[in-house]
Amino acid sequence: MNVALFSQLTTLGSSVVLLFGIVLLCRRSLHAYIEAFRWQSLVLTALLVVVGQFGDAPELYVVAVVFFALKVVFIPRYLERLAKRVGAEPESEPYVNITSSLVIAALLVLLAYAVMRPLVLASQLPTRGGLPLAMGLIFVGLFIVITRKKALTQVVGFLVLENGIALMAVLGTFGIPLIVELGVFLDVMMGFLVMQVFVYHIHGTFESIDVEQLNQLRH
Amino acid sequence: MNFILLLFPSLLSALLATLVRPYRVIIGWANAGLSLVSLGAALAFAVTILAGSEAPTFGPSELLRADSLSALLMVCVAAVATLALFFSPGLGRENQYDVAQLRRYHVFVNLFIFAMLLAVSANNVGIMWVAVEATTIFSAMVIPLALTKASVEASWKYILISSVGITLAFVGTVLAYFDFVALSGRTDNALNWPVLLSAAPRLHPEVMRLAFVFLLVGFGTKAGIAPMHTWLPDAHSEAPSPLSAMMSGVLLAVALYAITRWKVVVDAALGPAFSNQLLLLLGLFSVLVAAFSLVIQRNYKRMLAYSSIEHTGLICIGLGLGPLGVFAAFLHLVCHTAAKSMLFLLSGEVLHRYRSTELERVSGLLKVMPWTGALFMGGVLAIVGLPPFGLFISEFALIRAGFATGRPGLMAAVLALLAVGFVALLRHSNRMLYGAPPQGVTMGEGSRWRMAPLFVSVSVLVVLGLTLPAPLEALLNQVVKVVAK
Amino acid sequence: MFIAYGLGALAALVSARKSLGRGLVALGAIAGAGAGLALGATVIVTGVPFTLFVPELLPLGGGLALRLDSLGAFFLVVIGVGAIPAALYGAGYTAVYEDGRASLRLLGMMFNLFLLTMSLVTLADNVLTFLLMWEGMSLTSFFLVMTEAGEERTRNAGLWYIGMTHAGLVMLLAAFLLLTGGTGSGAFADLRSIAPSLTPAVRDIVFLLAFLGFGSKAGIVPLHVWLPRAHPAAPSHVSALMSGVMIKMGVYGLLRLTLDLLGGGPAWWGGLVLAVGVVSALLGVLYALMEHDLKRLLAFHSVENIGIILIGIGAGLMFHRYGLMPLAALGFIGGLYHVLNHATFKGLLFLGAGSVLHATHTCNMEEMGGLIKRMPWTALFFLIGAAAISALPPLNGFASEWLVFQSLLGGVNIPVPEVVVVMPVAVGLLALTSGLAAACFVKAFGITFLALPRSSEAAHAHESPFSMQCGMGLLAVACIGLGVAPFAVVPVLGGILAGLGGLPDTRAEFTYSVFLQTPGVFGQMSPTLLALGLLFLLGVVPSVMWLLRLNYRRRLSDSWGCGRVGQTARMEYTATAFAEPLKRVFAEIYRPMRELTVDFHPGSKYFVQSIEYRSEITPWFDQSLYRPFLESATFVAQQVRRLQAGSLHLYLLYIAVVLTLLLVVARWF
Amino acid sequence: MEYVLEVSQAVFALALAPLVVGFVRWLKARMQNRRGAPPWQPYFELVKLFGKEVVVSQQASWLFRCVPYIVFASTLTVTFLVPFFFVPGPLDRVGDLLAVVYLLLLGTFFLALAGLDPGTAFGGMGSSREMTVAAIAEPTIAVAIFSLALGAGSTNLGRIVTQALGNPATAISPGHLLAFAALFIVALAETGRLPVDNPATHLELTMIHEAMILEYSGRYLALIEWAAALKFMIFLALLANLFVPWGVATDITPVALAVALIALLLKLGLLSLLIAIIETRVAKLRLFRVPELLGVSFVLALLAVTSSFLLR
Repeated sequence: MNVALFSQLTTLGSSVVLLFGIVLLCRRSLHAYIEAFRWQSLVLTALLVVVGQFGDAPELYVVAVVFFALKVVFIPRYLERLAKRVGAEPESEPYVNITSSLVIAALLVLLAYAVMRPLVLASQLPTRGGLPLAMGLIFVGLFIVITRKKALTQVVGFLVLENGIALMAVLGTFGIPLIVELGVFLDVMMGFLVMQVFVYHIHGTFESIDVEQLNQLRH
Repeated sequence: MNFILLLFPSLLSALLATLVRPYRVIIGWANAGLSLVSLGAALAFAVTILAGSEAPTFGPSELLRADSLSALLMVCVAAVATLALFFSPGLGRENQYDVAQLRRYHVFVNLFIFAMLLAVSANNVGIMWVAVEATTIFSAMVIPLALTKASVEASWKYILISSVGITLAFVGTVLAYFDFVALSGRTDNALNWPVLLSAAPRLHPEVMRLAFVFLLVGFGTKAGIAPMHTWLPDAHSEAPSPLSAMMSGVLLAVALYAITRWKVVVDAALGPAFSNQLLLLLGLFSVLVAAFSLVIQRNYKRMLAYSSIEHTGLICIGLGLGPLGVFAAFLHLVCHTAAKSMLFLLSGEVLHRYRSTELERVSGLLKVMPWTGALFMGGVLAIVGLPPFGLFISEFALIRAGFATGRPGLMAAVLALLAVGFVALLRHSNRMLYGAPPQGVTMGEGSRWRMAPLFVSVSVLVVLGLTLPAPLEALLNQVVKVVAK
Repeated sequence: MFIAYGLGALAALVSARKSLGRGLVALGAIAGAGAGLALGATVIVTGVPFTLFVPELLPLGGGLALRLDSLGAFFLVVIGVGAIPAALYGAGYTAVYEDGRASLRLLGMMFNLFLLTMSLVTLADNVLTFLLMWEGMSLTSFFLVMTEAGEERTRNAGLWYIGMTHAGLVMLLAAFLLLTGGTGSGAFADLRSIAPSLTPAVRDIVFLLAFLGFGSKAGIVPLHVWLPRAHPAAPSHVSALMSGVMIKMGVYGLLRLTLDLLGGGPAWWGGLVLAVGVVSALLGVLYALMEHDLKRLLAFHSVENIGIILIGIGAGLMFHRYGLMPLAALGFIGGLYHVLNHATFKGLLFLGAGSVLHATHTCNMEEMGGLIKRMPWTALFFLIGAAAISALPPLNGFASEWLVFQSLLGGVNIPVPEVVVVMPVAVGLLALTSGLAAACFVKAFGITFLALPRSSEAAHAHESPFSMQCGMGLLAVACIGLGVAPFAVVPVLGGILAGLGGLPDTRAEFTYSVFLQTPGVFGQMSPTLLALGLLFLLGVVPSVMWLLRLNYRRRLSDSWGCGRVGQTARMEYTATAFAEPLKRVFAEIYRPMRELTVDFHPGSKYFVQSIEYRSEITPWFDQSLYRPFLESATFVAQQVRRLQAGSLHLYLLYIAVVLTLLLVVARWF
Repeated sequence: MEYVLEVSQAVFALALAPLVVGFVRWLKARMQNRRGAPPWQPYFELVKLFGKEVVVSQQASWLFRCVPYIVFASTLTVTFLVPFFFVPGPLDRVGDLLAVVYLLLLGTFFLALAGLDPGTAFGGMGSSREMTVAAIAEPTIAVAIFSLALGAGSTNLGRIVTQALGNPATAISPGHLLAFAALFIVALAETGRLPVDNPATHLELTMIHEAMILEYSGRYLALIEWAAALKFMIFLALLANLFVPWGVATDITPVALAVALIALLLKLGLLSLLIAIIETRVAKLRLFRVPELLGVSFVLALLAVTSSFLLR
């Protein structure tokens, strides 16, 4: 089996995944967010399959299936419905405007590279090239959650963050033990459900999903 | 078997609450009764540990494991859960919730308890993470029982901040696992704590450093370590009092438990210096933030929440002070659990009577509800560290550990900050307890016997303040053996 | 002792009938105090320490270790002396709370627990036991202060008190833990053995912390701010105990730690104690002079007397440093003797003030007057107390101040001149203090008890019940007894000090002779004979006059008012007016705020329509020491509050920032 | 024998006291070119007062009636402790200078109370002023004599005198001179003399001592006046014997005693002359200037004791 090709593929795939994360940054409409997220998840699924194939980790197929069902099919569709329900008003100007967001994202990726240096050195895996990108994606997801003002966009940012972790897990360790993985999926789903419940609540009580107005509790 | 007895009851009660609709009072009582079972199981674990037997494990690839540390936490969690369930709304006494809300409350509170118990009994650190994450989800469902702007805001902040934080903790887990795999291939029980621990000395130090940072920040968010504590006052002030009692009393403890677990592994990898430094730093910062946030405070539930942050900081400092400190820290944890859960339950009574969480709306508590007032006063005296309550002893031990490990400067700072918090807390509670009750507040105790369970907490505190029962001491010593070799 | 106190506390809780409960409380307290007295006395006489060790309790501190050596025994005796009359008095006094203003149960229970913990402080033999009892004492007394918590003033006072005392505890904790020097054991015996091996710097820090910590309890200037707040707020028999006995625990702690555990130190320790003592004494009496609230006045006098005690102890420490052991013993004896005396007369005065308050429902002297006719016994007892605290022979205040003076004069024997200079200044200021104290108590007694009543309450005052009179009477007798028979006390005190910090047995110096004398017979005096002489002459003069058949007719008439008849209370001198000259003399220290508003007749400025004069004195350390501190704390608090600004994004940003910072640290440092 | 002497000293002082007062008055009168009353006039006044009935304010309490005896007794007690013409008396050990100072304070204390007792404005005024003066004056006495005590190595007056007799050189040490000045000023203040108080005034607003005893009459007044005279006598004796002890008898021989007696009378006479001169020369100070004067004397005393601390 061709290791070089394997590492090529994984690096390519992870950079594409990160790319979608950054694409997210420069979009406004909620719809675009969800689309980008769906595509990202799709690529990630593919990556799972690849790794499962090359790195002879059969249980990754199972993971891939669940992942696909959850993050490519279920969650995006649900998000769309949610967006319709609460009225998908476009993301108002975020705390950091798009151009500087991109700059910051770049810096974050650099930081990720710097931070992940020892891991890359420590491992002999063919997939190690993608690890910094995964960390970068985690940082970007965090950045989105921090800077975006709509509850829904924050949810998306959070999901991107989780994708980043999934990416790191699959690249670094060819997937964590299956039972843990399943538990994680359970959490992700429940967490997502709870969050969308609260998006309803916010919309119900504040007549908007703008998080800025959640500033009554102080000190 | 014992594990089933520990975990199953809460699941069962959640199931009951789900199936029986609309909510009936009997369910509440059944849940409370069932929680006693898991308390018994937890105590049984403590006994087996003290008997000196090997830490029992359970499930495929030793999914669950109960060593001394777990046993200690199990007992705390189960005890507080029982107490909280006995004080839950919907146990006959009049309350402001409708049946649907009560049903939701009982479903998710029990799931919450289950998640906490699972977190402390999980052997696999991945499962531990999953459980901790689950606690966020379940508790977040209970906070806005009555949909108000404040409660929605609080719970949204809570769920988002905690989820983000916990996710970071997962990054840390993955990093550690990555290093383990890079070292000794992929095994199914790789994430089991003992396995990790045995492999730890050969792990890459620099990787473990990164991992620990992620884990500390992540679980620290859950534990309410400043500056990741921001969700805590909001959530505690808005949640139903039994829930705040559990969150402040044991949820923070569970998060600290997770940190401790990882600390042991990391220390095995790169020596205790690194983690101790970080813990001392963040702990001191937490104490500082909490102490000064107490000075100007208008809301008594937030006041209690900040004091929880203060004590979390103290426990972190203790964890960072070597064996003596660890002993003190866990003693402190036990005492704080007892005191704070009691205080939050009482604050629920106060809120129910005064219909306000504002400090200046509450006065003359000792006149209005003599027993509640007296207990509240006892609790406050306990958490500010006055004798004859346990926290006086544990704080003394903690400070002594600091001096013994040659950190007088740090300890001086801690003492000064504690004094600030002391005066602030007493000032506020003075205003609550004494003075003339406001108009329109019905005088007289509600039902006196409901307070009975709380006298258990008080007596525990007093006993711990005057002596240290041999079993507890033995357990704590074993914990020290586990945590700081 | 413990059982008695415990039963007393229990009785307070369960007592069905209130009067019965009060009786039981007093009984428990008296029994306990009596037992303590007996225990202390036996230890002092036999010299065999009483020890009790309970390893089960407080295992973390090395068990509950109790050991009563002669020093502790002395203070235990002081507690007994103060407690028995106070409890007796309290039995009657607490009747006023039967109207439900305060919970008699809490009061009674805390009263007994307070006495118990305070007694245990003198017995504690390891750090944790000591601190536990110390804090227990503070807490129970806090509840006693908060008895009348209905009033804002009281709550404020309670908060000041607990705040100050807790700050003190923090320092003590630090001091003791520094002293343990890393080793876990907190047993006093171990500390004794460790202390010499510590570096001088550590020893100095320990001493300073301990001095501040114990000083905050003893009420040294400027840590005394809680006294004038807490004492008026507390019930009178409690203030009698707190002021007469509890603040002495600070002195006990200071002696225990400095002399016993640390075994003395460099000269500046003594010098510092001496200087602080002098300042406290002078400022205490000066502010007392300006007080017109009887109990606040007495509280300030406690500051003064603590100062006098510290002068003696400070001198003792200095002599100790220079190896002048007999003189050192003299200084300490003076201090300890004054401890005992102050316990008696200050207790007596507070009880008297309590009776006045009980009768007139006010502590404001400007509304009193003429009480000597309505409550003769209280007046007599108060007069004795006033004379004693003014150090008038042959009462006990004189005996102890004489010893302190003598020890200061012994300062000439110190070889180092620049150290010696301290002594004469101390002598002068101490003399000044006692003079001012006399003036102050002429005011206190004269305005309160003499002349015409200034208010209807005072006019209809009534003598206090028998139990209260008994309480005062006991203390009055004690004042006289301790005054005329110092020759019986001084050698005992010498025996108590023998062996502490290498002090020799001074029984040779201080013998049981009628004449008090100082080492090297620097001064000699016999209060006994003085008292006899005074009595003799008091008898002789009238009898001679009677023998000479002098005219002994007496006519009652109105006081002379420049020919104006019909005297009213408006014509009397007020307390303010009485203190005015001294206020002018010491205006530099008081810096009084005066404002005189005169509005004239619109027609001509020779016709004054109204004159309004206000004058206030706010102690300088209140605004120059405490206010800035509190303000800065509040300022920091406001800054910290900004953290919780309410914005979710900000909160998430915190997490990100901390994460990045720690990552950078972990990666590159 | 000593005891007899001791008692005779006291009786002598008691008997002589009014004469000294009268003598000063007489000297003053002469200096002011008046004939003035004969020196023994005070005796007549005492006799007259003892003969009169007493008028007691009906606002006064029992304290008012006890005070004269207390004052007289305490002052008389002091006379037993002060060396007049013979040292060291056997009663010397009973009380040292602190005892003396505080016994005098005892008298002042009760006199001030008595001033407040009738509830008149004058009485209160007098007491307030008297206590103000005493509060600063008494410590000055103590401190001033301490400086001598340090030199003599004892605080007992008799012993001080003996020591001074032993080595007369000490009498002119700076400490002694300062102390003498201080004690002299205080003596003027304590005994109600000009420039502090005017014993001859009858304008209440300027009175200190007189205002305080305004309510007294008959035998009470007599006792108080006599006690005041005795106090004056005591201060003169202290000034005379502590600073210039020459002539004081140390052994019991008729010659020595005679010499001592004459020396004492001489010294008293000189001091009276000095006081008379001062009283005719200076005017009375404003009340609030008085503390400044006393402050000066206090500082002088402080300097005195400091110097003798250091120069010892």
